Amino acid sequence: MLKETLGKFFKIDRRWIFLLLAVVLFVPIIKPIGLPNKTISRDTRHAFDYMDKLPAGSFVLFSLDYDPATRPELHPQAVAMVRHAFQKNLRVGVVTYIAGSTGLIQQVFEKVPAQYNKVNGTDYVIFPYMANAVAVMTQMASDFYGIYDKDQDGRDARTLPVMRGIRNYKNMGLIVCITGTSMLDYWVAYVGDKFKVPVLGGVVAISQPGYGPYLQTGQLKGLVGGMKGAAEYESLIGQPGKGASGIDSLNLAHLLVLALILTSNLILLIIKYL
Amino acid sequence: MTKNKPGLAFIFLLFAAANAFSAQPGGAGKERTQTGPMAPLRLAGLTAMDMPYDAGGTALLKWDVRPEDTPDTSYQVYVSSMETGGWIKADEFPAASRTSSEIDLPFWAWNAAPKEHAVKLELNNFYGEEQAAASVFRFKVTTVRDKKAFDSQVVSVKTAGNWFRLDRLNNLVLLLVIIIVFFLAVSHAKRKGLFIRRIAGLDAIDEAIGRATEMGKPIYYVPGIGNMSSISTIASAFILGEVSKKVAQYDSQIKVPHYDPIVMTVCKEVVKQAFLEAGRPDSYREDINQFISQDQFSYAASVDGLISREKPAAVFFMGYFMAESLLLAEVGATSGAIQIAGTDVETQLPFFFTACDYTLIGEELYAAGAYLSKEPMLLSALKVQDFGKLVVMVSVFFGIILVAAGAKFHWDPFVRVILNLFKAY
Amino acid sequence: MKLIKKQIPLAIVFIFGVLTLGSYYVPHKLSVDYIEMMNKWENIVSAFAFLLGLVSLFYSHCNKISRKTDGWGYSIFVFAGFLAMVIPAFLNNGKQSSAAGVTMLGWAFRYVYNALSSTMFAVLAFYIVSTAYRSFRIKSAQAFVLFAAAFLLILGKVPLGQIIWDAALGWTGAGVDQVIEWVMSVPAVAGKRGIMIGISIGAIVTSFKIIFGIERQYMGKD
Amino acid sequence: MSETWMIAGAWVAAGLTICLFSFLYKDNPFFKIAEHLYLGAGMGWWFQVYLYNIWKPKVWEPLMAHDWMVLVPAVLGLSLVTQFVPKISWISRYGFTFLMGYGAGLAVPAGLSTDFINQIGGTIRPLSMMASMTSWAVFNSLLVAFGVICVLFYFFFSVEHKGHFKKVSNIGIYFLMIYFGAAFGNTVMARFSLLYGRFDDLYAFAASKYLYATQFILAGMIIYFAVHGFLNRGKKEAEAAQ
Repeated sequence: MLKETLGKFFKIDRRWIFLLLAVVLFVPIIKPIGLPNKTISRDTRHAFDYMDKLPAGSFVLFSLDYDPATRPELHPQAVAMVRHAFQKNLRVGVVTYIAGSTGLIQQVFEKVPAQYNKVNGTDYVIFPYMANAVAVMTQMASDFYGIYDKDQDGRDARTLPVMRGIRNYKNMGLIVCITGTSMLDYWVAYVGDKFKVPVLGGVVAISQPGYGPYLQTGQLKGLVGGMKGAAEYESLIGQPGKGASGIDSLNLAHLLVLALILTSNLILLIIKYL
Repeated sequence: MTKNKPGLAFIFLLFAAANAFSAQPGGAGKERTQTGPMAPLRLAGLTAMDMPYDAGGTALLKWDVRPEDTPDTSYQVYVSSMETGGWIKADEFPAASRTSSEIDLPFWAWNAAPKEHAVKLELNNFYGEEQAAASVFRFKVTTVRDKKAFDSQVVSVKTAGNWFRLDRLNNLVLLLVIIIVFFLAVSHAKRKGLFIRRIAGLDAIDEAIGRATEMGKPIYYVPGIGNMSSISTIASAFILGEVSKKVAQYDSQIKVPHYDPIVMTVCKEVVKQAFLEAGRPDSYREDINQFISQDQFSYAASVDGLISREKPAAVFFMGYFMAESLLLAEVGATSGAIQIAGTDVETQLPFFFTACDYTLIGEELYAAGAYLSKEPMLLSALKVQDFGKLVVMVSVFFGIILVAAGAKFHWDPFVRVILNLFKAY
Repeated sequence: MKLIKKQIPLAIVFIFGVLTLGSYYVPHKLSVDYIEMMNKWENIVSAFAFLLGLVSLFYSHCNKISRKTDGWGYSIFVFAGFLAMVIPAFLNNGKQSSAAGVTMLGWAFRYVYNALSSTMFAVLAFYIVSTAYRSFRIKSAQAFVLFAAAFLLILGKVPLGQIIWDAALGWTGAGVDQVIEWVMSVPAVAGKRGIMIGISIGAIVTSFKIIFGIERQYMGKD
Repeated sequence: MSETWMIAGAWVAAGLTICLFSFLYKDNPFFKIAEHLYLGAGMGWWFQVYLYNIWKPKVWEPLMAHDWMVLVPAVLGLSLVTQFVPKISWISRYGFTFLMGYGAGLAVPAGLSTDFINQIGGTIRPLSMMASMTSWAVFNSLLVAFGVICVLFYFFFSVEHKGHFKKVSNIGIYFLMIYFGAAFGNTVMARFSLLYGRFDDLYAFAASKYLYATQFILAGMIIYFAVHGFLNRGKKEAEAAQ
């Protein structure tokens, strides 16, 4: 009798599993549970510390190169790091080399600056999309304005208060590249190494392990990886957001998968040996 | 294969010797004594030359390591395109760094002397690409110690594009060896009866087709999203030929949804031919091959729809797949089909492996075509592949022993030779 | 006729194959320029190959509509979808955003194409769970290894899993991320590398067959 | 882009998303509509990408500037289209052979360097640090090398896998299993993140700003399935009664 019921459970209609997963992922979006996330990985901590120690007024160049496909993981990272920069009164410049990310950058700067009373042009600036990243990166080493003479709204970049004293990489405190592509490798290889500018990275969870060597050698000062990294960074700046609710969802969903795998094996055992 | 090793090493050594000879500074670096108010500090052996093995536009500066290279000393390298003045600071580094051994080139193409500074200067960082390749550049090295700077003599060079990447010699030699083996194997291809081991999973093909015939349901053959130049697609077309031959014999139905129009035209021919060979040209229909879409996920959505509506008895996924692998395989599994997959995309293999009944892993897909058709040309190609794998296994085995021994007993040059041999430049 | 139907095409394969192959070993500017030009050409030729697909798609769905086969009504939506992307593209000259903000094309991309493709991609999350439920059953020693590796990776990726690991196996002194790193960088690398090397040899041999005109299935029958 | 367009966008996006997801429950007309729309939209998207990124800037504009070189690839490309006319379809071989030759020529040296020489090098290089390695690190490096050899042997087709050979190739399978399992587990998180992203969008569209797009569409879908299920049950019962 038990075996029969279990046998049925074994071949359970997959749609129940789908429903469970949907619920588990959706609920934390409406109501973040705040599951414990005590561990903060070393690389996120380093990234946070590096930005935290920059003197106020330093110029941070954000290269936000992610498109809607990697948005769930990278957008919360971008929001958290931009927030942190504003908290520390750093000047923020944004560039991008992925056409699809312009809309997402817009979304970041629709809300965040207002919370910190930051003004476009005075405290931050967004530059238009450029193709051919490597060429642009190399060019910026000698003259930033040779490439970016105007900001996204068509204002003369040289006269913007936020750009005061910025001519090339030497005048920048930090470069942050958040991407799901190999753009971060370019920043490290063509800019960080060559012109001795510190580089921080934000990447998707899958590509995170690949950056181990760069971190070891200090070519990357810190790395934020995946939704987990975003959640960690949010908790470091004391502003839980999409990263935190995302990691709640992921926590539960992963647990669900594990529970399912274990149940199916348990049933298998019972049917076989009892 | 082990016998070949000393031979190879010998060739490398020959080249190394020839190169060491040709890499002499020669007339490239003309030294000039500068006449000025400050007598320059002579750097012994300072030469400027064209960086070898490149497209031009990069210069190489060398000078001897000096006893004065203390940690608090640093060098600055200046470049100019003008007859006088116009100096641009190109590089700066501590005096105890940047020796020849830091330049990443193999032993047969580069003499890595630790007693010599070597600095690569990419001139197109400072000048336009055209100018960097065409004009004569002058260089000087400034030694900075205790905030005092001493200029060196000035040297000059015009860079040039080179004609051979000697550093890729190992690659070229390997290429030639494989070509020779390839032609040996192909010219012996007519010899019958080349042995191939049984490939599990292929027997399942018959079983799947048989089942489809019994149930009177169609078979789906999904060739993936590769184009005709991807190997997995070529292999898939061969397997499709064999599968459709059997389908024609059993008088079953087959459907092939396509992503790439070129693959579709090829597959049309393949299926038509198979039906002809099976003696059933009358059963061939033009709509066996069907074009779906050239957009990855809309292809997946549409094939999913087809599979879930028609509930085929068997589904084959053979070819090049990306993220849609699981989208397709899971729907096939739900609709109750026997699924046989094969792909050489290693990131997608885990999903096929878990969701399908049988999976041809990587190379097995290539071998499957040969195994099924027993065509001599395919079989002999498989032999070349086996030869290649043998080379790898033997190289790894002996490489690891030699390197470990070399490192243990500190035969550094020996270790370097082996590591250089197995490095792509 | 045989010359232009067969031999010249085979000569084209051979010449372009050998030139492209050779350019890898020649650093000279000429070779760099050659590769750049070929790259551009290849782009252009494959753009035309896309037309083949487009015509095939239209042909098959026109056929369905004109023959009124089962579900022919849905085929109309194929054309609707096509126009929904192409008309805005014409109107906006292929630009997704302008000084005034998002254009019609940008709108169509964001709310139609992107909504569809990312949803299809996201469906994978459901399937990955049901596949896991079905396939990670320990029926043999090999299946156990598969199960263990997957279980470990799934567990260790999220903070809650790390807490569970610490509670259950913390006494071993090895953190779950260390174990994962070991798995990913030692045994998994061996497995992956083996597959990759095998595949690359296969690719090289097949490429030779193409260059030397032995493999010519793609040319179709005479 | 005005407010109305934003709201319309939210309704369209939420609608299409839910229609595609409905396939998870079962095949239905809404999914079929979304599926066919997607077919068209996908091809439409790529059509305009090719048009504005290749045909216009790389073929049309150079031609207008009298750069006749682009005629070569353009003609090669056009030759492909002869596929549709069986009599002259051999012309398309010129285009195919160019693509194949170039692709094959690129693949060979790249495959040799990245997947062949570098992989061998990567396997043996760690041991060059032998003198300063811990015994654990030495063990790991040897394990990788051993695993690579076993896996390669699994793919060795020239000998029958019997006896000792069988053992070696079996060990190879274990390494493959670990890789498959680990790769599978490693991807789970990325896929969940994607789904989370879709849900997050749906949640955003559920706001009053978007006139509760998600709720209305979801409710409509549920009502459809309920009614459809109810009617079908009615039908089935009627059939059973006969």
